[in-house]
Amino acid sequence: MKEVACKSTWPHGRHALDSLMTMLDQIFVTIKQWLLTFIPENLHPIGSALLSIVAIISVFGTAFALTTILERKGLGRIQNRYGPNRVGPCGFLQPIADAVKMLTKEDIVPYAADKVLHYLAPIVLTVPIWLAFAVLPFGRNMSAIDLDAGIVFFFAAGSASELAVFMAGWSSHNKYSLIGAMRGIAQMISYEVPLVLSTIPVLMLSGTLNLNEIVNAQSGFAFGVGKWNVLTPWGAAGFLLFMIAATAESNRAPFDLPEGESEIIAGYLTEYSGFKYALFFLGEYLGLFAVTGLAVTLFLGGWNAPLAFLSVLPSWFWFFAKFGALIAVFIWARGTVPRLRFDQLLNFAWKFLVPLAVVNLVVAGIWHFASVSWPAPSLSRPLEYLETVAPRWLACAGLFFAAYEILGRVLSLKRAPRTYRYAE
Amino acid sequence: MPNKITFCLTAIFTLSAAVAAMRLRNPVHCALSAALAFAGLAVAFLGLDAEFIGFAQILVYVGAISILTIFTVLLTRGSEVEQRAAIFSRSWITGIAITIGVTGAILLPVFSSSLSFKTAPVAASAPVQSIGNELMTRYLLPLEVMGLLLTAALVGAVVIAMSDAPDKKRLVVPASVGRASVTGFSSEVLPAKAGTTNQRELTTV
Amino acid sequence: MIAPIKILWLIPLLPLVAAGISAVLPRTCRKAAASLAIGAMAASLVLAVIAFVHTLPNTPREVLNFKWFDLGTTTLQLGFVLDPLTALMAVMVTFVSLLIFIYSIGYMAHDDNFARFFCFLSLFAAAMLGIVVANSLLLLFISWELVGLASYLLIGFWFHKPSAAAAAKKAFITTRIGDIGFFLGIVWLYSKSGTLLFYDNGTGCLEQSTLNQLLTQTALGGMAVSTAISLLLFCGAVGKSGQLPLHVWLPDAMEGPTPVSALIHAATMVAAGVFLVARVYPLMSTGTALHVVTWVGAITAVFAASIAVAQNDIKRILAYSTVSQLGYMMMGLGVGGVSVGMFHLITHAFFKALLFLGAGSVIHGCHEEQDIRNMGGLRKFMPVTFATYAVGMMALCGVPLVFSGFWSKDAILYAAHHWEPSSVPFFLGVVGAFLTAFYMTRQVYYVFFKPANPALRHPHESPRVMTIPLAILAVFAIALGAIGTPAWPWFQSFLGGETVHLEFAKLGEAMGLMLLSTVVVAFGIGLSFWIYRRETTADPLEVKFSSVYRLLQNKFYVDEIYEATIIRLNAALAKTFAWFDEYIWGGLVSLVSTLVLLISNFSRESDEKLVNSGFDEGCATVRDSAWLLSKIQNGQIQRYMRAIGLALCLLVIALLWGCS
Amino acid sequence: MTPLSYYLGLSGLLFAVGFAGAVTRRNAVIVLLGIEFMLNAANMNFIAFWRYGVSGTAPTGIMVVIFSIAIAAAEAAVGLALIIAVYRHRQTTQLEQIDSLKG
Repeated sequence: MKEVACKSTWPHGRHALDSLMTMLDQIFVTIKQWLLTFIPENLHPIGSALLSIVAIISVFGTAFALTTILERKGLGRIQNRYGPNRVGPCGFLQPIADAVKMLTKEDIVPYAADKVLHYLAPIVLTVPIWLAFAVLPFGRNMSAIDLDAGIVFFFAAGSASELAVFMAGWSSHNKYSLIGAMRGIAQMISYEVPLVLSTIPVLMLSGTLNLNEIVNAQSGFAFGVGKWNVLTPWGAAGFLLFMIAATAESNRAPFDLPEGESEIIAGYLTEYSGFKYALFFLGEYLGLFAVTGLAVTLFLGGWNAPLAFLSVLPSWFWFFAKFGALIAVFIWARGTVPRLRFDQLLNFAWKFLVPLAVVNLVVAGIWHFASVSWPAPSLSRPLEYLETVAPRWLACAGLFFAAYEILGRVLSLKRAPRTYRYAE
Repeated sequence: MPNKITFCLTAIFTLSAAVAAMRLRNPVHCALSAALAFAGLAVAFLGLDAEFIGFAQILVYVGAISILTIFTVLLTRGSEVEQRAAIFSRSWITGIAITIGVTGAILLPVFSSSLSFKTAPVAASAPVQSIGNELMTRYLLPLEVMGLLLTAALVGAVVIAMSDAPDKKRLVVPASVGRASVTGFSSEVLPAKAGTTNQRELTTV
Repeated sequence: MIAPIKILWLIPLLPLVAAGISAVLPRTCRKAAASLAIGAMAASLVLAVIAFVHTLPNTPREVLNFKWFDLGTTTLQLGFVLDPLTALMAVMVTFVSLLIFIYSIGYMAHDDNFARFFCFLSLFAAAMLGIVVANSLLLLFISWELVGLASYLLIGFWFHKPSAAAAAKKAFITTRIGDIGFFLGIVWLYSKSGTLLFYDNGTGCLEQSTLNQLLTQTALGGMAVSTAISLLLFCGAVGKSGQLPLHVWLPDAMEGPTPVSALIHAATMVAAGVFLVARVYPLMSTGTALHVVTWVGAITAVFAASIAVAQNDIKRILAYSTVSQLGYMMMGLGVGGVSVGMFHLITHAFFKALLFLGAGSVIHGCHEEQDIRNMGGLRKFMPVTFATYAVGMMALCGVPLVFSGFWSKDAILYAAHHWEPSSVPFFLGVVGAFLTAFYMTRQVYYVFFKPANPALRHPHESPRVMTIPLAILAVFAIALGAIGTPAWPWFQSFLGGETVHLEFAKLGEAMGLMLLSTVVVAFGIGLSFWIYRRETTADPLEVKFSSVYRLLQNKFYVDEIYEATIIRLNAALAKTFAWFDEYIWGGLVSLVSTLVLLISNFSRESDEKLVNSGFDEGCATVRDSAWLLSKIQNGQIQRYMRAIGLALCLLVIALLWGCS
Repeated sequence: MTPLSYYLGLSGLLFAVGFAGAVTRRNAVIVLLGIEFMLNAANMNFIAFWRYGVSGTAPTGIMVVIFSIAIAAAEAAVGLALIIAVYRHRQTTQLEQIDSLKG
């Protein structure tokens, strides 16, 4: 992964431990530099790109395999059963067995299908998703490309998946596939709006679209706690909105209607099998990973350590720790929350998330102007710092919470609380 | 030289996708090839150092307009393939003739001008920061007008496309697809139901 | 740390926002409305306390002025001021309001319009706080009128009761009469001084340069302009604070819910008039306007106290007592300056709020019974209410040493005793003190001591949410006296901006007067107990002095006099004008309209017969030619497009040809 | 370095393709697509002229294209909504059958 000039913010070592940790922190960058010395100078850009691609594909491919097994085991625990435990130690080689099964299965294409599109759909889904990883900063000086409009690139790369879903559903020439695809597209379009809107406060407050700079804006510590966006009222609200919209964007429970097994068999995947099915599976997980990585970058401080004294650990460790924690949250939610009905799903997006995200924009604006008008004094005077920051905090949080209350009440208007009747 | 090669590849890709979009007989295929053409154009924009526009092009055209087009095709039963018989009609021939005229009218001035063999200045870039600054200062009024226009278009599109019977509560896009299938179901289910009720009536009589 | 003056505007704004939000809440959001109002009030209280603490070490007066809008070359400025007077009032208003809000949860628990009530209460508190923090007569006037509006809404809260609706109207119109004077005063002041800001770095209308300028000019009759303006401003205070002759609305305002009576008509709103006089005191004290204030206050004190002796409605007695006490405050301002009047205002606010809330508790416990003759023996049924009510009663009567009312009333009497121009106000004050003790004892005896009325079914103690505010207020009714004793006049010196010393010698100076007032109070209470000790249904005074009693019971027939003179005159005038409107002006209008109708008829005839036929011919020709043109438009959109393409080709060819 | 004429040629050809589609196809949706191509060709010109123009720093052409893309989005939304509305009334999207405005 490429170094972004040498503007490391690491405090250069006073102790041997510090320099060791610096080395550990930059180990991947160093390895890449070293590898590049083996190829001629004029091929460096291509070589660098190839190395980044190989690294990303191997890391996230492994993460995919690991996540499938962990998800199955986690769901099993939640549902009070064991989950896969036969292949390998504790069943941890299950992904390999799965892969072998998927690759050796017969690839069936329906007679009435639009053959070309049916073939292209899984590719169109999987390939652009890989692109999205290119702009994510995985650690200090570790992002494949340092784009000025990084986040726009990210969303642009993600927008191809809707077309892929449509291609899969329509080309299968199957009623369930088409319904699943239509559901999927409607859901993705609807939730793309809150997803993007909830990121805008971050862009507003850090004044850049560059993901590396967004992470830099979150570096530093106040009272020993990282200055993450999620620790501000607009950031916390935006994070929640983002996570909800991200769940829906990646078609995961409780928003997994496009593939709702109990209703439409498997949605747009109905007519797929074998390797193509595996590709779809991979594409969906990669989408989840990408959006999770973005959440970490935008709200959870990217590769910054949570507490000041923990910043001795390497930056990439922190990125992947947060990443793993968020993935765990997704698995947990999948095992816990029941599926929505479709009209509820769309109402929730348009009547609740979108207005709330707009309110959050206003909140972020107020926060910005408050911090410009009443700048916080230095941290060395904690009481005065609290005195100026607390009112701003309360006002912003209060505004968002009021909007949340009102919108929530409006959304559940004319709905009596659910009553249950039991057999007597 | 590599620049030219990249450009030519992009151009050929874009143009062939565009021709396909205009000539394929199945409208769904047309829309998908159009998406390809739009993506190719975005690559051309990137080649012109217009990073932001390239990504915005993909976001808007591939991510939104193509999808919208496909939805419309499906909602209007447009996915039925056009019959070939009508292609070489009189209007088609006049259309193509006029198109050739228009092409000539555009390309003739382009290639006859001395300006067109100019090469680009070395340093030209529009960082996102400067685009943002311009939008908030010099182009503030257009931006506001654009916001108004988009809002009006949003409301207008919803109002136009809304069903005529507002008492039937249903969603604009996906539910109508769902409804088509539901009516399909009910047409199969209904006769059986009618049969059973008739039987019951007969027995009571 | 943000300076308190910078956040002063938040004090009125928070309740205003709460009112705004609860105005749009649905009626069922009772908890939300109440918690919103109380939360906003509590936040205001915190801010007020911060401001108060800030002013404690005699910090100089701070102002924050800002431009409202430009009108041609004149700039209208509004502003906020932070001085001891503001801080004190703000704390008092927010604190009493908070307690009353809490109390209202219990009192209004069964009302359908609970949310609306809290919306109005918040609006009222916001307006009142606006008066308190204003540094501009204009801002003060705006808030003043908002207070009037809020009180109108709250008095008429149970608008389905005709008497409540009438009382609301009466209150609104009566205070408006005073406000006309107030407004004229503002306009005059603005035209003379060119500013409505109180304090503005030496150029405000209460500062020396402006006052000197006002003093040198004379209005009609040789009166200084400043005196005339002061008197006009005092008109407003008379209306709002229920002074003679505009006191008539205050007793009727008791038709509103009892927390409203406590909040508006005892503790805060009626104090607005007194506060106004205190605020513009520098202007008032330049001329002889204070004499008028003193006399009006003194006469009102005795007048209202004597009416209270013969009333039977528990809240009405308190209402007249309020009028009387307001008279005291005015007298205190007139004879002794800001600190004397304000001290009584503060102490009175607490014990009168206590009495009203106690009365509310009694009414609540007796199932909406308000006539004291129908009560009795409640001492046993409502011990907490009785204890707190007794504290309030003794504070109001001025029972010596322990209770706050004693010290504040004594300060007024002391000042009146030393007033140069006349000694009559002092004697009026003493008579008032005696009457106060008398009627309060009568009321307490009737309500709590007399044998229980068998018609009264199951009187009960009020819920905790109502009794706790009572207890808190009772504590303050006692404790507040300690800060303004002659020996340690902290309060007075705080308002004056001086430091305070403990001097017991001062106590000796006032000793004679204190003894006198103690005797008077003791006499009043004793006499009252002696008269009412017998258990008769009829009032002994009514039997003995029936004509005087009837005169008092009918409030000196003031309402009737107004009815016979002003209102009847008004009605007659209105009738005359209505007649003029209907016959003279109406006749003219219908004459003109008939003429216009005639002309237009003629015009229509000529149009139809002459002009139209010519047009029809022309139109037919145009239509025929248009039919030919319309053939080009065949609705085939792609043909249009082809035409455009062709046109483009032709254009380019023409251009190239032209260039070469 | 690619000369300006390459980009102008691409844009001209794209315009021509879009125009041909808009003039010859019967399906309203595809006509709309053709119009989108024409718009895109114009965008291409703007960007090319900006890139090859005198002032490489002021993002003038980019601004126009940003607004143009926004307008295109609005146009597509309203146009497709109109097609749906027309389809609902006349059960067709064939343009030659939609001619109620003929004189």
